[in-house]
Amino acid sequence: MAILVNTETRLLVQGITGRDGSFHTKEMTRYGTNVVGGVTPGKGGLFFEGHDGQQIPIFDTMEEAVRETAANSTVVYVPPAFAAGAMEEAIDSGVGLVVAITEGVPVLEMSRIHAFAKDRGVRILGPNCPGVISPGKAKVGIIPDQIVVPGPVGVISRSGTLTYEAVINLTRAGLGQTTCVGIGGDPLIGTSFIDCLELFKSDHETQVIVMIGEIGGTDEQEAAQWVSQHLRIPVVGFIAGQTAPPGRQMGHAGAIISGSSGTADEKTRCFEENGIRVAARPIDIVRLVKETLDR
Amino acid sequence: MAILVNTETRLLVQGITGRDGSFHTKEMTRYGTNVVGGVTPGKGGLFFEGHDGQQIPIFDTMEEAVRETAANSTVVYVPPAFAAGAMEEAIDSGVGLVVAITEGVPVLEMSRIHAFAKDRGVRILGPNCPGVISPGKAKVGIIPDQIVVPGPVGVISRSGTLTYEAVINLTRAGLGQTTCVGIGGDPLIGTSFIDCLELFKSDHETQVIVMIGEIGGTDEQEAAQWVSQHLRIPVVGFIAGQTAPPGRQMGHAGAIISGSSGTADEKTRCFEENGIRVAARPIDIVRLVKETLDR
Amino acid sequence: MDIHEYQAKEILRENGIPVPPGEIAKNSDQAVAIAKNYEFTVVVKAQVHSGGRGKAGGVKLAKTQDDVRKAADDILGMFISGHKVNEVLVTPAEDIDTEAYLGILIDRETQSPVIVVCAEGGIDIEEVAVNNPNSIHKLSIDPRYGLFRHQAYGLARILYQEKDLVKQAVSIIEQLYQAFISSGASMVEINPLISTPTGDVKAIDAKMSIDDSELFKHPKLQSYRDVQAEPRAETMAREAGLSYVKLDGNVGCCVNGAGLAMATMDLVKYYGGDPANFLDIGGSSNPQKVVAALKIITSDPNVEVILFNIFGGITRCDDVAKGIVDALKEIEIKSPIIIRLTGTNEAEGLEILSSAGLSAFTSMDDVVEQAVSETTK
Amino acid sequence: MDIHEYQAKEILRENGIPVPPGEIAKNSDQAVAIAKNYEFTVVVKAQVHSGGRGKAGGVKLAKTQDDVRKAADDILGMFISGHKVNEVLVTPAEDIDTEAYLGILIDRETQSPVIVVCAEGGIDIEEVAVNNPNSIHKLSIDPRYGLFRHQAYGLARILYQEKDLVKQAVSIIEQLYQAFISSGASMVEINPLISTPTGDVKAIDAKMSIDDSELFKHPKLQSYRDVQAEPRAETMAREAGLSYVKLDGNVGCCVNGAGLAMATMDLVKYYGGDPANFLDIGGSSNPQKVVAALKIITSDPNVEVILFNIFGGITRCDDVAKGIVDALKEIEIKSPIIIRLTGTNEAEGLEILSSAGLSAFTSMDDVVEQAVSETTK
Repeated sequence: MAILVNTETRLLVQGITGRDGSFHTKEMTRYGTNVVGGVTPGKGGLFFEGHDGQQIPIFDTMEEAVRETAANSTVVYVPPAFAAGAMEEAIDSGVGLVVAITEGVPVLEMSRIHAFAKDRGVRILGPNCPGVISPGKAKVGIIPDQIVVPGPVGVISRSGTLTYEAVINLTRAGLGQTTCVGIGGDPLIGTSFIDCLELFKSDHETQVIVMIGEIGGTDEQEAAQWVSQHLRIPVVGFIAGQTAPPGRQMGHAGAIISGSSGTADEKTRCFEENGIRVAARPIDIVRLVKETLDR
Repeated sequence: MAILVNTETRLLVQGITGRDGSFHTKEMTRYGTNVVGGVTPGKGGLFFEGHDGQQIPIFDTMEEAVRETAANSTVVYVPPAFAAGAMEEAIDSGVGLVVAITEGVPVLEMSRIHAFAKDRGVRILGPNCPGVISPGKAKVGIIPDQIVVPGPVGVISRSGTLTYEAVINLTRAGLGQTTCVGIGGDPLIGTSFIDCLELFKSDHETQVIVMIGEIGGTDEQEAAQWVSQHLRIPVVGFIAGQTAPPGRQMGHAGAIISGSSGTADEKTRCFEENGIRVAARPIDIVRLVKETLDR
Repeated sequence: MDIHEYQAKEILRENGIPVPPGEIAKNSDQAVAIAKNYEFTVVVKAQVHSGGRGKAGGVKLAKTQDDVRKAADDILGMFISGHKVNEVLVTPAEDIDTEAYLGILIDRETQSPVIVVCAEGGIDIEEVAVNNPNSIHKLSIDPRYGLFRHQAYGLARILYQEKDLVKQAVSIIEQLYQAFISSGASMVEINPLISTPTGDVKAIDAKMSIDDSELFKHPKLQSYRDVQAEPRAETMAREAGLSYVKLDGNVGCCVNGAGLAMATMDLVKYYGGDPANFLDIGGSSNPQKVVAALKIITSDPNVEVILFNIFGGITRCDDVAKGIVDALKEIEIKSPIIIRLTGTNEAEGLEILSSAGLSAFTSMDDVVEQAVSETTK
Repeated sequence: MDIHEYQAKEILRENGIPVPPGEIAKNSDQAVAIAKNYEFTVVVKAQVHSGGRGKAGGVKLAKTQDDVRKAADDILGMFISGHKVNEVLVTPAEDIDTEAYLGILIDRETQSPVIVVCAEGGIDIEEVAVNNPNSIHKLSIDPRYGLFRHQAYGLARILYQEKDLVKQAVSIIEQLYQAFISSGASMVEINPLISTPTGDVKAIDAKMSIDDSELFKHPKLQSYRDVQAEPRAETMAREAGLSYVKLDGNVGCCVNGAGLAMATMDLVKYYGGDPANFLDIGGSSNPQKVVAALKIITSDPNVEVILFNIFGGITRCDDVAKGIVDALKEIEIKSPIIIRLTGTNEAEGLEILSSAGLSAFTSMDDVVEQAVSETTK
């Protein structure tokens, strides 16, 4: 099993002919993800060549694409000025999962889009996220697939490369993953830590979860409380940003300490109070996962 | 039993100090309706004198009024320019039923308000309606209570005085009512014929329903189909506007024949095709109701 | 409230929609003067609140100044579906490649604005709806979110294939939605929306109705009301706060409540008569409203009998009775007045009537039957 | 992007909110000239992106022209929380009856704008939040509907009892919400919102931040950026498309990805070092970005060692390696460069480095430990 994406995933790529979209569509098809179509307004009727000469039909609109391909998921690679419109179109099209890679979507637009997605019962992952990979099944987004292998660890993270760092260490130690999810570094994201924890809760193959947080907001704190109340699967944590100064945005739009709230110390303490062991260094995640699995 | 309002109704009056609001609050309290408070911004803390010296507290906001009185219903008498705001406030306040008497609320505003009410699970009756009366239990709105008596007939109508005409004939013939509902003459109303039919369906005291429609729209046609598919209680119908010319608005904002659609002939035919006997004159409603009850 | 083509075009223009230039003339001299500003051919178009202007001869092409003068003389003063033409719009003729239809109205079922597009334009959309319903596409707009860009794009692609035309149509659809919302419209349509051989998309004809309940917010739109084009009785009714629609019969009707007023007309017909009008004096009547109502009813020369059907609720019977008595003092009424008065303050009302030598029925059927019997048929 | 008080006030003014007049001076002559237009007393206020201006001596009352000159001379050029004051706002002093707080920000939990009001204003709202949390009222606004009138009224009544003040506050709350949305703000606050003895409600001080992602829509707001007030390295970083935050340590960090960059800083600390900066070269790096990053890092005189931690994904290791080699040709770098390079095109990257006589680690812990060991501590 796995969460969010698997062999049933029928994926569309919004912005398939763009620089990022075309590169990663090739990568996703190479990994075996079932990319059933792409959307670029004005290029409907053409085909995109995926891995090994696979011909992927391009559509002008999401509506046509979903009608013709019975897609159930989409990934958005379009530039920030058009990403909000692409997400709205995706939500309106009938797919159940919208993975938004784009960084720099205005927060006020995301506020309306998240409300729209909730109205329609559509899940958004991101924006400003690396996507999700279920090793051996499907990859949606930009997570390098060379660093993952199937196994019992679920990974949830707000960042991209830090996740890769954690995952490659797990993989090298022989600890494969059910699914690795990057939930995104923006202040308003569609799928929270708790949402992912709930999904992992019903995934019988996931035996331990790694939760990688960072400064800013209270998503980690709420997740920690949820873990202690609702989850039997053990969780190992890591928080980035111990050395970040307050009031400054650390790259991610959401990574900012406001007043005394959202510090790494607060989050670490909250993890520990709720039974989540916290790694001091990324490399220590491996040891904690191993110890947990050995128990 | 009864629908929409009864002895459990705890009513607020929005615009209680206005000309219409004050007059009808006196009338409603005289009839025994449980008016628990009124709302007029800027007059909070004062009291309104209802029937027989009853002191009704006035509040500045619906939020306070609901908090202090545990009201479950409200009736809106405020002028058209402020009625939309009053309905929004009502929907946001936690009451379950909003009866909107005001005529002349902009249709575009009602479009948003109906969406808001659906989001919050609040029922709006109206706008531009005479309200609802459950004889012997409660009266909310402006229907003259002298013309009703308790009994087995449910009445649903798009108009005001035509309803009174029908009801007084029933009462004179000894045919009392469970509840009489005026759903309103506007094109966009919160509670449709079907909504009322569904409520009557679960009301074990209602043995026959009188449905009084008029030209414009297709609410009557949909109701007729619903009756034949879902309702065992017999229905007697009347349609006003046989002589109305197409394309002209007949008083009610919603009473207009557009193209070939919404004529009285079409509605009458649709009633009859779905087993609803249609009275040629208002007075004939009585005979049809009697025959139905006698069967 | 319906507004004229040139007024609707003004609103479209303000919202950025490409509309050819044009000005209004009230006589042929003005029309010629306006036409001089444009390259010929120009079009002279009757400005009336009615469809079918073309078929009625209210739209003429003019290739010369003489043509313009003749067209204006022909059209001004003519009647189209009972509406007198007081003004013509003079506007350059356009080269047309394709004609489409684009409209927005309020849909009762979805309780939302609905955008309607059809690649066949320039003809009556109601006819298309009958003959080729599948060519008409409707999209309901969620009032909580407004029109999304992808929705405008999807609609534009129904109208056009060519990328540049689609792009223009997307803007026009978004601008028309904006015009609809910001004007408090109940209906707007562009028919035809044309594309030209040079690849421009433009609105060549436009119709718009404003929700009467929105007018208080829009003083400028209020000034768009064409009182001259409106029957005098309807102007009087509106100013008195009454709902009035003139019909062709001889039984003048004065009723409180729209539903009861329609049912009264129907009952006149049932008893073999013919209603002269719909008239609703509204809920909170006062004697002056009744006086105004009687003035309006009696201004119709066809009226042979005046029928009151009053069911007092908010309306008080004594107010109505007082209004009738006052009116009889103010205006000379030759037709018999047949009255039904029941409900709130019925006794007081009957007392007032009888002091003035009048009487009243209490049953609706009785009063209507009596009124019909007073007519010559 | 933070904007200055006077810029925020300009936006409030455009949205109809009452704001006292005021102009900007860059020297004391200008300040005196401006002050002559107002009745004394006036206020001279430092314009810097920092709170606590009052406590730092950046806000002074002036009763005479000499006072103004002295105040401007004192304030211009001073540093407040590390920000140099280049401009002062000269504005009339107001008689104050009450002071309140009114702000809007984006709430992560409800994913909506939240309006915050507090009847205690004029002081640090964070302090109030700690000392008297119950006095702070928050209301989440559903982005689908925007701010309802009754919500504005409910908030206004928390601030004022008197009917006329409530009415003014309702307008100001609605206008502030409008300003927030139409400017693409992430935060706006009026503190204090005052009422005067003559019964007027006014915004006396204002703060506003614009969402960087909205700036492309608002060319006017882009021009509000105060490059002079910004450390030169941050301007360079922004222009090169990099995220950079200067810190106080001596280990210069260059990382791809914000999370990994923070984790790298933390690991420097873990191994006993002190990071000199946060720097994220972003996802789609090209060699030129790496060159720019090295220029920025080396512009900090505290830097003793430069640490690269690159995990190739979208970022390709060969691009980064090429950037490092290019930079070494362009600029003179005295500090040792310690590199970790792994992931996409790792082999190619290592090849480029070794051709230039450089080497790289593959483990994050190794590289950080090595970098820290190169510093003097």
